[in-house]
Amino acid sequence: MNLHEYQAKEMLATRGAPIPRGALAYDPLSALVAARKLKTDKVVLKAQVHSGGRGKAGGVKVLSMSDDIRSAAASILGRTLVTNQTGPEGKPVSCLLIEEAPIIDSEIYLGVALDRSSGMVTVMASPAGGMEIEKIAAESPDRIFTVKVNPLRGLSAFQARELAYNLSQDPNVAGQINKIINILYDIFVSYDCTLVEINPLIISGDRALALDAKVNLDDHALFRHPELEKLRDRTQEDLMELSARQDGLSYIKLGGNIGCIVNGAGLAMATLDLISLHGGSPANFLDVGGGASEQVVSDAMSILLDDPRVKVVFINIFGGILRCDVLANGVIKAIRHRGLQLPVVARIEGTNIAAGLELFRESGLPVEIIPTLDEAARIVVQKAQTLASKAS
Amino acid sequence: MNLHEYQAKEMLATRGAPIPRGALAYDPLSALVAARKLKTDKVVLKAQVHSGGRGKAGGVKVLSMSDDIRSAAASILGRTLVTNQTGPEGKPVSCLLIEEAPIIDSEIYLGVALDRSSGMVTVMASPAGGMEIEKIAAESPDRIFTVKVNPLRGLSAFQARELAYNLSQDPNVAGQINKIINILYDIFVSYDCTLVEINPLIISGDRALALDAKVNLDDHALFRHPELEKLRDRTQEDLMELSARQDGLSYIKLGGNIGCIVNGAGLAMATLDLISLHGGSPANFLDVGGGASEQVVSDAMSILLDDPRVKVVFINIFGGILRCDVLANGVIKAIRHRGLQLPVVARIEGTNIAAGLELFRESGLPVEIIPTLDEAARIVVQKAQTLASKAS
Amino acid sequence: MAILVNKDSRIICQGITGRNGTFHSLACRDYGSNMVGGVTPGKKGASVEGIPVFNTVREAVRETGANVSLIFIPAAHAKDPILEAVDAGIQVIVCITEGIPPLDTASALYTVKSEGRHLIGPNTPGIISPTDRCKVGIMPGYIHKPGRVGVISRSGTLTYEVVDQLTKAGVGQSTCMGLGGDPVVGLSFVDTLKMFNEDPDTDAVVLIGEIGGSAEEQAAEYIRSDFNKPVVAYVAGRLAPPGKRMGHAGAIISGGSGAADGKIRALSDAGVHVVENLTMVGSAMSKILEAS
Amino acid sequence: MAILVNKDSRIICQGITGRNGTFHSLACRDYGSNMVGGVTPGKKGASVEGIPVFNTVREAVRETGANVSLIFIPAAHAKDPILEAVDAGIQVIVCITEGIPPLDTASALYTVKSEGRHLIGPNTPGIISPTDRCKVGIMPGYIHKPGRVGVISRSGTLTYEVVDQLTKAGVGQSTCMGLGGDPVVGLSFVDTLKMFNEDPDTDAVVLIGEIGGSAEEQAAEYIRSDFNKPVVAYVAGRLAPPGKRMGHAGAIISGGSGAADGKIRALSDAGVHVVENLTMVGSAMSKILEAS
Repeated sequence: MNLHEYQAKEMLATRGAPIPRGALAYDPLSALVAARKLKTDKVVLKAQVHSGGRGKAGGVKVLSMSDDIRSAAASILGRTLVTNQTGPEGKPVSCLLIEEAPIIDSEIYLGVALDRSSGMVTVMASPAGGMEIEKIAAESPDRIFTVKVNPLRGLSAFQARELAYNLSQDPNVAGQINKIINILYDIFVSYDCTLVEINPLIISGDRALALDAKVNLDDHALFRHPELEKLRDRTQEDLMELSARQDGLSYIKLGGNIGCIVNGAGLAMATLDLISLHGGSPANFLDVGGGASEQVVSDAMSILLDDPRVKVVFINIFGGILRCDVLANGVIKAIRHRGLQLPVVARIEGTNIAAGLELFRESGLPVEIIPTLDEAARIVVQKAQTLASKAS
Repeated sequence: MNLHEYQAKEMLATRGAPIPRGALAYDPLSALVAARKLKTDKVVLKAQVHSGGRGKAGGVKVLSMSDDIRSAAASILGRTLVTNQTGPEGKPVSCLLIEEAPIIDSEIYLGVALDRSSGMVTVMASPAGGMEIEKIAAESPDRIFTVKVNPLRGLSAFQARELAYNLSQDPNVAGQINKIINILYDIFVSYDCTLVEINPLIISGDRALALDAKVNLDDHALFRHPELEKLRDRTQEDLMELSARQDGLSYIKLGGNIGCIVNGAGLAMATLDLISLHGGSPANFLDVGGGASEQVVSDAMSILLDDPRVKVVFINIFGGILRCDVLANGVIKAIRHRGLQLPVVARIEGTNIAAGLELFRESGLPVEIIPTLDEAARIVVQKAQTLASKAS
Repeated sequence: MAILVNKDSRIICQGITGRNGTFHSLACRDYGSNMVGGVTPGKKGASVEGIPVFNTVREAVRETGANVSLIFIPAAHAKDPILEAVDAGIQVIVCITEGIPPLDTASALYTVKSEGRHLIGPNTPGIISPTDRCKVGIMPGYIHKPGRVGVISRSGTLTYEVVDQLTKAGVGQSTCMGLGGDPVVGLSFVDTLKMFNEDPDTDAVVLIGEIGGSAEEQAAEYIRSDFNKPVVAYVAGRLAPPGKRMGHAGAIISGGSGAADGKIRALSDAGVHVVENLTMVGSAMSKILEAS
Repeated sequence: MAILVNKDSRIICQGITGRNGTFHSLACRDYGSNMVGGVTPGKKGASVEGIPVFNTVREAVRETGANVSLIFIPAAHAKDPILEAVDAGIQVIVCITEGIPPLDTASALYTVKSEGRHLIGPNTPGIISPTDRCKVGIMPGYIHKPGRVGVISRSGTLTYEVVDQLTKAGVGQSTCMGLGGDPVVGLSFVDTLKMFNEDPDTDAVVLIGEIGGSAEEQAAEYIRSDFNKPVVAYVAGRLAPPGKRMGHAGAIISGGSGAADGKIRALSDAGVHVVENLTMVGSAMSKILEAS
C-alpha cells in the first residue's frame, strides 16, 4: 500500500522532520485560499497521486501569487494523470497539495529500503538529490553513501551521523540531516515499510526541508498497523485487484484478451510468458494460491467471466496442495452460476488428476481439456486470435 | 535504589501480572479497615522495609479476621526491623501492606538479573520457590532453570515459554507463568534493574499470583528514569551515604572508629583490609573518586570530622588523576573550616607529591605524614586504640 | 546422497497439530521421511498418528535427536519458531509459511546465519531428495524420481511443473528445493549451487528464476566463475509490469531493477542454457545429459 | 613486546576535544604513545596540539590507520562510540568512562565479542606497556618501569599502588591493565591471563581482585588447569558488608556470592601466592622472581 506525498510528509512532521508549509485543496477556490494563506511570493501545486514522474506529466505547477492560481488548480484537479509509472490508464487527481516554494541551495537524496540479498535494512544518502536513486546509481555511484543496519542492533547513532557528515561538513546542517535520517529509519521499521524516501531534501539557507516524500508500506505487515488502513486511498488502486486480494487471490490486470487462472505465482508468470511466446496476449495475472478452496477457485473464475475484455479463459493448474478435484468443482460452480459465454481451455495436472478430469467430464460443460501445457497454450492463443478477428 | 514490595507489585500489576488484593496502611486503625475491606478470612500484614528476611524478624504476620488486627499492626508499625540483611541498625517500619492470604498449592521462584561473566540478562525460574535462590542453588541446583538473553535480540517468546513449561505441564498455568516472565523481563530492561524477582509466585487453584516481589534499580541508569525518583523512600536509606553520593563521593558506614579517606574504590577497600589486618576497625569506606576536586576532598574530610564515632582520620591517596596538591588543599580547607579535634595521619603518593607535601608543611596543621602505607596503617590503628582506651 | 536433507535427516514439524502441519507431516512420513516428532506448546504427550508431540523444540531435540525442522506457523508469529529452532540446535529449517513480514524474516535470518544454520524459505514448498526418500515440504512426492539432477527454484508450482517434465523425460533428481517467493529468504541460488557443486551425486542443475531482486544475476556470477556442472535455466515473468507484486511478495520489478531480461542475459552470458519456453526445460536437460 | 598494546599501536581518542580527552591524549603522547588522531563529531579539521580531529571513527581509521581507541564519552552516551569503534575496525577499545548503565555495556560488549575485538573497561584506568612506551589510559606513566611482570586488576589506584611497589622493588612490568570496576566489563582475568601465558616477554603476573562477581574464581580455575607462570594475587574487600556497592559498581557482595574469602581460597587452591597485606605484593613478587 502506498501513501500520498502529503500523508508521508505528515508522518515526517509528526516525528519532527521539517516540511514546507502547505495545505490540501480539493477544489480550485480552496487552492487559491490556501495559496494566499501561505503569505509567500511563490507557491507550488502538487497533484496527490500514487506515482512518481508527476512533474513531467503536468501534475506539479510552480506559480507566483500574481498568476491565476485558481485556473492552474482547475487544470490539474479532476483530470487523470498519466505518468511514466502509472501505465496508460493513469491515476485520478482529486486532491492538491499547495505549498510554499522555498529557495533551493542544494538537493539531497535520503532513502531507506530493505536490501534483499543481505536481508538488511539499508539507508541510502546522496548529495545528488532531485533525481531518481536508480539514475544516481547509474550515473555517479560514488555519490551514493549507504549503511546496512544490523537487524538486531537497529540503526546506531554513529551510522546516521556518518551519513550526515558525508552529505555536509557544516555541523549544523549535518545535525539536521542526522536527525532526519533517524526519523526515516524509525518510520521504516515501525510501520514495516518497503520504501521511505525524501527526494529531494533541500538545503535552504541553514535549513534542511523535505520537499518531496514517499512512504510505501508492506502489505504483509499491514495487519500490525491497522491504524494505517485509514490512509488508504482507494481511488488510486485498481478496484478489481483490491477485491481479488480480499478474496485471497493475486490478481493483476494486463492489456490482453486471454483470461488466465493459475495456481502458484511462478507458474502464473510462466503461463503469461508462454501465451506471449505463442503470439497471444493475456488479460491478467491470476494466482489462486497454493491451497485455494473450491470457493476461491470459483471466485477467481467469476472475475474472468465478468471481464468484458476476456475472449477466452485459460486454466493452468499443477495440483500440489490444491487438488484437481477441488479445482474442477470450483470452476464448474462458477460456470453454472454465471452461465458460460466464453470458450474455456484447461490444462490440469498433479494431485487427484483423475478425479478432476472425471468431474469435468460428468459436468457436461464445454471445457476443453488439453493434456500438455505447450499445446494448451497454443490452442488458447489460436482461439483468442480467431475470436478477436471475428469481433473486429 | 531499592523499591518496596508494594511498589514492585504495583509495577507488576500495571503490566498485567496478578497480585493479591491488598492495601497500604500507615496506622493500626487503617490497617484494620483495610483488612476488613478485603472481605476475606485470613489476611497478612507485611512491614514495608528494604530488606528480605522480614518474616523471621517479625515483620510479617498472618492473621484471621477474628484476631486483633489493630494490635498486631501496632506491634509492627513504628518499630525498627532488624533482619539478617539490615545490619544491626535495622530499618524503620512506617508502612504496612495488608493483603488477602490466598491458599498456596505450590511456590515458584522467578527472577531476572544481569549475569556478570556472560554479560547477559538471565532469567531464572525454579519450582522450589519460597526460599532464597542462593539456597535453591546450593541445595538443588538441578531445580533451577535459566535462560540467557541475547542483548540484541531480547527475550524471545520461546525462551519464556520454555521456562514456563519447565515449571508446569498444565498449559493454563504455564501460559500464566509465561506471561509473567515476559513482564519481569520487560520491567528489568525498561527500568535498568539489577534484580527483579517474584518469590514466591504461588499457584493457588488454577491461578498464579505474585505473593512477594522485589525490584532493585541500577543507580547508574536512574538518569534515564527520572519518574522513578518519586518511588525513593529516604527513610530506608542511610542519609549520610545518600548525601555523600550527591557530593560525588562513595561513602559507606562501617562499625569502627577510624575515619578513612581514599581515592579509588579498590585502594579504599584495601585500606580497610589493612587497618583490620593491624587490629583496627574502620568507621567507614570513603572513596573520593579518581578525579576529585578540592571541594570534593574538602566535603569528604568534613563528613569524617562530623562523625562522632571517628577517633582518628586516615588519609590514603595514590595520586593519579587526583593530584596530591589538590588533595592537600582540600584537606587543609576542611580542617581550617571545621577546626581540628582529631589526629590525622596521611600517606600520600603519586602525581605532584612534592607540592602536596609542601602545602601540608606550610599549613602548619598537625597532619602527620607517613611515607609508607603499611607503617601509616599501623600508626593509625595504634592511635585509635590509645584514644579508645582513654575514652572508656 | 543429496544436499541438505537425506536419509539421516531426523525431522520435526513445528505446528504439527495444526491442519496443514498434521496433513503434511503425515504426507512426508508416507513419502519415507523420518518424522521423529512435532512441537505444539501445551500439547506435550499428544501423538499425531504415532508422531510424538512436545511443548518446545529443545525438548523435541533432546528426546528425538532431530536436526531438521518443518515450520507451519501463521505468518504473524513465524519469527519466533525460527529462532527457537536455531537455539535448540536444528541445522536445517524449512519454513513453509507465506506472508511473513519481511522485517521479521530479516531479523530471524540474521540469527540463522550468524549461528551457521540453513533456512529454506519462507514461502517455500520445501525440499525433497528423492533417492533418499526424504521430503521436507508440501510438494507432491509422486512426481519425483531418484536421479542426478538438482532443481532450485523461487517458485512452488513452477518447480512441480519442471520436475514433472524431468521425470517424464526419464531424468531423475538428486535434490529439488524451492528457495521461497519472499523478498528476503534464507538460502540463495548461490548458496545451493555451491552445495550442488560439491555433491558427487549431482551431475547438473535446473535453475528456475523469476523477476525481482538480483538472485539470478548473483547466481550467474557464481556459475561463471566457479560452477563446473551444466545448468539449464528458466526465468519467469517477462510480461510482468513494473511496480506490481506478481503473486510472490518477492516477484516485483522495482525502480527498473529485477526485470527478466537482465537475468536471462546474465545467465546466458555465464554459459547457462536458458530456455525460453517453460515446457522445454525437461527436454533441454535431457539433451544436455545425453550429450555429455 | 607486550600484550594488546605496543609500539605498533596507532591510537585515536574518541572525545578528544573534551577536557579529559585532551588532557589524557596529550599525556599519553608525552609518555610515548603513538596518538594518531581524535574524533569529535563536527570538529573535523581541528587539531589538539597537532593531533588531527575527525568527525567519525571510520574517517579517522581511513586517514590514520588507527587500530586502538581510547574513549572519553559521558556515560549516558558511551555505548554508541564503542559500536562505532568496532564497526570502523578498531581492534582494542579502552573505555575510561565510569557509570555506564550496565545494560548498555552488556549490549555493546555483545557486538565487541561477536566481531572478535577487545574491550578494556569500562571504568578502567586503561592499559600500559612500559617497555614499548605505550600508554592508553589515565594512569601516571612515571611510576612504571619496563620489565617482565604483567599486572591485571579490577581497580585503578590499587594498580598504581602495586606497580609503584614493583618498580620500587626493581621489578619492571611488561603490560599493566585495569579490567574495569563495573559489573560487566570487556576483557576478563581469564582472557588476559591467556594472553600473558602466550607472551614470551612476561615471566609472572600480579592479579589484583576485589569482591563481587566470580572473575577471580574463574581465573583460579584457569590458572589451575592451564597457566604456567607464577601468579601473585591480592583480593580487596574482606571487610565489605553484603549488599553495599564498594565504590565500584561491580564491587558488591550479593546474595552471599562474591565475597573475598571464597576468591582467596580459590586462588590459593590453584597455586597462586595470595598476599594478605597489600603492601607486601611487590616484595612477594620480587622474592618469587629471585627464587626462579
